[in-house]
Amino acid sequence: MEPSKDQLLWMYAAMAKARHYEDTMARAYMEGKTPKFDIGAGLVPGEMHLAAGQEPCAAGVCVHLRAGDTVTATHRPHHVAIAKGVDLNRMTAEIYGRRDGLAGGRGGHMHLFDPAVNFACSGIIGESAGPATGAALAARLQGSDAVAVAYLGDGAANQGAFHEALNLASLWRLPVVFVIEDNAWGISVPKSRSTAVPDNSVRARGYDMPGVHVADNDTLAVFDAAGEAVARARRGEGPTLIEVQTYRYYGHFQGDPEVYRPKDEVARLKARDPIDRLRGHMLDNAGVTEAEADEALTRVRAEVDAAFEFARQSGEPAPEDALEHVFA
Amino acid sequence: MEPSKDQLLWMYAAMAKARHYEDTMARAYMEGKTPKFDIGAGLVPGEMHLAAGQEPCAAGVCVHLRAGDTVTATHRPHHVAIAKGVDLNRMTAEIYGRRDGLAGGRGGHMHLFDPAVNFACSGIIGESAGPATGAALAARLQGSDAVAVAYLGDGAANQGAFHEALNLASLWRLPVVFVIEDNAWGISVPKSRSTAVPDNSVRARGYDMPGVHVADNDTLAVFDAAGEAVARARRGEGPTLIEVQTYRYYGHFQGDPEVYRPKDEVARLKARDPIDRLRGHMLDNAGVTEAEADEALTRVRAEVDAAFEFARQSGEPAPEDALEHVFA
Amino acid sequence: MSRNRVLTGSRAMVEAIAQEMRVDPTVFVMGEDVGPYGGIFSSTTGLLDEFGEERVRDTPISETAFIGAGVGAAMAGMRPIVELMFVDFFGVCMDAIYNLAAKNTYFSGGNSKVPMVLMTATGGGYSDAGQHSQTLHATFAHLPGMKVVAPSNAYDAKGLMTSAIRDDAPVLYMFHKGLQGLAWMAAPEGASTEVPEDPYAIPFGEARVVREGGDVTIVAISMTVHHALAAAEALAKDGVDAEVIDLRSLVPLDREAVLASVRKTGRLVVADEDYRSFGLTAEIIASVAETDPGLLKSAPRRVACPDIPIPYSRPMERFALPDAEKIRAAVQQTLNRAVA
Amino acid sequence: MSRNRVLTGSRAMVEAIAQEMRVDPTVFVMGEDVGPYGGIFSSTTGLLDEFGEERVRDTPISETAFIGAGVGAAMAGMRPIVELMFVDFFGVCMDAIYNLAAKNTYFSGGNSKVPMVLMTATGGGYSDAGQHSQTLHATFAHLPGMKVVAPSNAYDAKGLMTSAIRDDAPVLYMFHKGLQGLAWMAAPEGASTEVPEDPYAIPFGEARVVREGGDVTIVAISMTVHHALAAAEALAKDGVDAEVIDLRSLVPLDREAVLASVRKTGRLVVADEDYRSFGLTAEIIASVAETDPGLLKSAPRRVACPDIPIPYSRPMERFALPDAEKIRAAVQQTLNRAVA
Ligand SMILES: Cc1ncc(C[n+]2csc(CCOP(=O)(O)OP(=O)(O)O)c2C)c(N)n1
Ligand SMILES: Cc1ncc(C[n+]2csc(CCOP(=O)(O)OP(=O)(O)O)c2C)c(N)n1
Ligand SMILES: [Mg+2]
Ligand SMILES: [Mg+2]
Repeated sequence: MEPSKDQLLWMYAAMAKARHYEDTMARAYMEGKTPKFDIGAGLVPGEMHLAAGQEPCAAGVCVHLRAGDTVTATHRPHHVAIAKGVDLNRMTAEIYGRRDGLAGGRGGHMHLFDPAVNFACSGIIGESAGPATGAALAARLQGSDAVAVAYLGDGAANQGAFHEALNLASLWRLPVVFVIEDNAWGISVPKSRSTAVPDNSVRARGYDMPGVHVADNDTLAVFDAAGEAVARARRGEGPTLIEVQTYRYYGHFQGDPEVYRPKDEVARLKARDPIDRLRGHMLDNAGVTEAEADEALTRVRAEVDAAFEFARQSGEPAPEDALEHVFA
Repeated sequence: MEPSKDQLLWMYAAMAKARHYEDTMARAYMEGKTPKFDIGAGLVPGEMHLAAGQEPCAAGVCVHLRAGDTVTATHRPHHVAIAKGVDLNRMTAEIYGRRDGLAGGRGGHMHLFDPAVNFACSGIIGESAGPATGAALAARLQGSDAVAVAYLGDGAANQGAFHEALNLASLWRLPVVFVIEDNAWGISVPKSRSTAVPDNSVRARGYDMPGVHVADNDTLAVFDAAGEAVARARRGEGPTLIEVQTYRYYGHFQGDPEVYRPKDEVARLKARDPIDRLRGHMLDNAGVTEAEADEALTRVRAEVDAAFEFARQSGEPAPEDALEHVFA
Repeated sequence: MSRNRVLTGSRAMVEAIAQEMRVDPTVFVMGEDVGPYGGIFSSTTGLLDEFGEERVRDTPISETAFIGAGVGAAMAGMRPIVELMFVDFFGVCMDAIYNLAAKNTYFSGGNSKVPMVLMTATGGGYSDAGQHSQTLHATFAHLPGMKVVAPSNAYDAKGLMTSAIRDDAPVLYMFHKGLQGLAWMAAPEGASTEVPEDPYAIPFGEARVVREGGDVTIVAISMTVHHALAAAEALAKDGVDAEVIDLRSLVPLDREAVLASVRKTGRLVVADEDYRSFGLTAEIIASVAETDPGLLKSAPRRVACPDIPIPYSRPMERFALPDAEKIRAAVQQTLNRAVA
Repeated sequence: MSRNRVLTGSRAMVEAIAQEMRVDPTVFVMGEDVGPYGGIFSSTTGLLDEFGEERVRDTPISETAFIGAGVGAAMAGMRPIVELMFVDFFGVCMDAIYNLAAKNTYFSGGNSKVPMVLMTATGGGYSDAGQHSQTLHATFAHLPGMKVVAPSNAYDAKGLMTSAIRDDAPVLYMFHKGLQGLAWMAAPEGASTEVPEDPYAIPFGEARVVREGGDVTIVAISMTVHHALAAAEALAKDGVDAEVIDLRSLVPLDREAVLASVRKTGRLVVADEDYRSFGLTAEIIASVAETDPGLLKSAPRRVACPDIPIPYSRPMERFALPDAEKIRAAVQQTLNRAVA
């Protein structure tokens, strides 16, 4: 499947936006937490898992989705939320723990919910799989052609929840796509020390569903595999498992001492940055001009900057508002 | 792998013993519970899952094991317990809820523990997988060549616990064998409505381990597959997954209305009874005489009858003994 | 048809489900053996015939997946009724219940809802041993974000199920096996009751005074309501007039009803089939004491399962589980021992 | 070396593990990121270097499998120490904990034992939100078959860990992140203490009076011990002399220590970071009331997390979690309100 010029530009913008978001967040997060890292201090509360480097998984899949399709993401959700079209201002305010946040500051970075675009995420490994399967079941029962996408890390592929959901989705031929973002690590544990097979896409056979492996963090290959999977799901032909070999540039969380990974790993990865590669492809092969690409870049960066400004301007929630919204 | 004459006779005896046990238990269980089935009445308390028909899975595997090897079985444990050499008197007393039971009546039919032969079982689907993996890990850490076998039903292969344990066992190359007893049903749900693949042995590939399918409840084929798997485990080469196509003659539990299964299914299965087939093979091909086979039969039946007698003679536990043995 | 039909607990809950399914196409049922079998404890009998396979779905033995899927479906506009066959199995799927179903509404600041009913069988008394006999009321009631109900009779079983289905919050519906009126399991006499045919909803958080009395308050729920009533009958013969309160739900918990009764009687026994420590019995006693320990004319008493796995053999199981005699004895203790 | 070394909570627990590993070859450690990383909350720092990969094992993110494997290994003669990274993750593996580890001894009539330590990080205070900040003391203490401990300081962290490893029963060892003395997370002053170098064991079920006083009893555990002590200091300035009790373990629970103190003071506040309802606070209050409600001169008070998921943003999280000021206010209430 070949992306159109519009699709290429859309993906480029989504990826550049996510990257700028993470880089901005990385700085914002450390404000007030240095020189000696103190997780309880600073402007942005809590833990912080950034996804810089993993943008192809987000953009290459979500380019095929509509607002009515469901996405469930992981503890590392920003790039996917951005590609799915989550309200960026309110998302950022949520991460800042502010009143105007998506949940008024109750959920935070690992709990971003935007029902307008059917986006949710969670801090529990593997927890995305069941709900996406259920959203797909709802679509079937409602007679719609909506699909659902569950994101999981490579580490999550060893959770029971993953296995159970794949079986259920295939058994019921549900319109769901499981996307594993294989960034080679689960915190400090390399994939080779957590997963008995080098490539999780082979596990698809155990559920009688197609399994696709995308190598080298290649946005176009993700586009292709996801396009096929989403189309198959929309046609009512059932689920697909896709594993994307991707990278994470930052530590597992901000403040991660990263004692476990080779010193030069990130530099090596950055030399093959997927956003640069996509830009090169657009300019060389798809008739996109430098000006068009730059325009996209400028636009999304401005959106991100505005979102951070929005968040900073938003007030703190009232303490006792903590008691609201336990029950619908 | 060809079983020796001794091994054949051993398997035949173990299977005949298990069969006589289940048939005796079926009658004993109903004493006092009829004409209108009342689960709370009668001599034998609680639920009752019988395994008549599934004997090849027990004998064909356990013939390769030693007392020091560990077996974890399911909610349908009697045939495996018998093949593993669990003390039959105390096991039966336990099922009768009596003072001389393995646990003095605290555990019952789904909770039979005999540390002398490293046997345990459980009422939770999939719960056998982790502990067997752990017993195998212990063997490795202790430098012994003991192995562990986890039994699971076909329904259990869709539990998260199954998936996680297979991955862990393969990753650490642990000496464990996973045996799925595929009796085509999980209570009332046929395998085709619970499992996305017809044959769970294909799932082994998702963990980089050998997967073996044994068709038609064939004791000799189980012997062969298990012999290979146990030997491989003892050599330190890691786990194996075996799925055995087997049958259950009784309902899921005693009292099961069996509304869900075809009326003639059991009759069809009984026509190919595995004990009869093994006997035929022994007499025809292995030089076993009718007298030898009958002698085995008589012996094991007497052992079973004695065990039931032992159980009936054993006293009820004192009520307040319930408070003992919560902590070791 | 007669308005005085007597239904079993199971028929009452099934009727509520069927009535809601008829009027609301978003309601559907899934779980293990809920289809042709009709639920191991008859919680779905007949639903498959009326509503078909799409809306009454047998699942694989994959509680994490299908409860998680229930949450996803609920957030996508459906009203799933999901069965966890025995509450004892919560251990394989608690994340989907307490971290997902129960918290997503809060995490979304009220913008997403999870209108899911999780129905599950509780209780012992028929020697099903330690992994199939638990009640676990407090295990769920302790954790925020889900409502928890436990009917003691058919009338409540229907009304609480109707409310559960219509509620926008996740509701854990705990039905005691021994109250289902199954052909193959003894049930106390009062478990089957008259049940109106028309749909009706019983609000959560409203306890019911099932027997009025002035001498002592017995707080109970689910099966222990029947033990409490039997105890009250026996006590009446001794000249003791016990008030029996059926809490009906654990979350929300009707502390006011308990307080009103204790204000009258000054004496309190709490009966619960769940484990004794860190459970409902402590919560009720603490709720009274923190209001005013002076309300209590004598030391309150708990009747609950001791802190041991539920034993298999009959004498030991009987020793462990609450019954009328234990409640009666506890009441006698509250009467004999005045506060120093 | 100095016998007056001050250690952090994390170094103290690691020291206990290392000392036991040196003398007992059956002890080994497994869990997520316990190897090169040394435990996300530094519960295993340095162990890999000393004991190597066979005895200090990083696991896949498969809590059901590796805790289940811990049980199997324990039954096969080992003494595994297994880490569940955050207690909040219990939902994916509770079956292996409460139905397997905790019950196998009983199911075997005492013939099998499960000498496994499950260590897990608890608590909030640094905005890790609703799936990473819980304490869940009562979730475990309610269920029979496991011992449950929660140290408040380094001295206890070492002594309780030593006991946990040597115990033949499964022990849930709950360490509060905020008491670990991590470089990157604030800890109260009293969390790091002097710790003897030699191995020592602290028996379970013995609460400690951390501050003597005659006016009111404050019962606390884990992090709330520090809040209680701070509250007691503040109260002292108001002329109120508070006694502070650190329970140290939930199972077994030292009810006697609480009763002895309340007999003296007549007033009771219980502080626990876990959810309010069906929790430790209720259990303690009920234990006193069922002994004799007349011991209480005023209504006892609970200070706990309200029944809401733990919120992310700082003002809301601060609102939810116990602190010294809330305990002080609760104590004042017990002093002002006499029993009617
Ligand atoms: C059930 C559960 N276990 C453990 C954790 C702790 N944890 C958070 S992120 C993480 C690593 C996840 O690895 P992976 O799935 O590969 O995602 P990545 O972080 O690499 O994006 C772990 C172990 C968790 N959140 N939930
Ligand atoms: C986690 C869990 N879920 C559900 C059950 C209820 N249950 C008991 S046996 C059974 C069917 C098991 O099927 P299978 O694994 O094929 O074993 P079989 O009974 O056929 O031997 C079910 C669903 C259980 N015991 N544990
Ligand atoms: Mg990863
Ligand atoms: Mg089966």
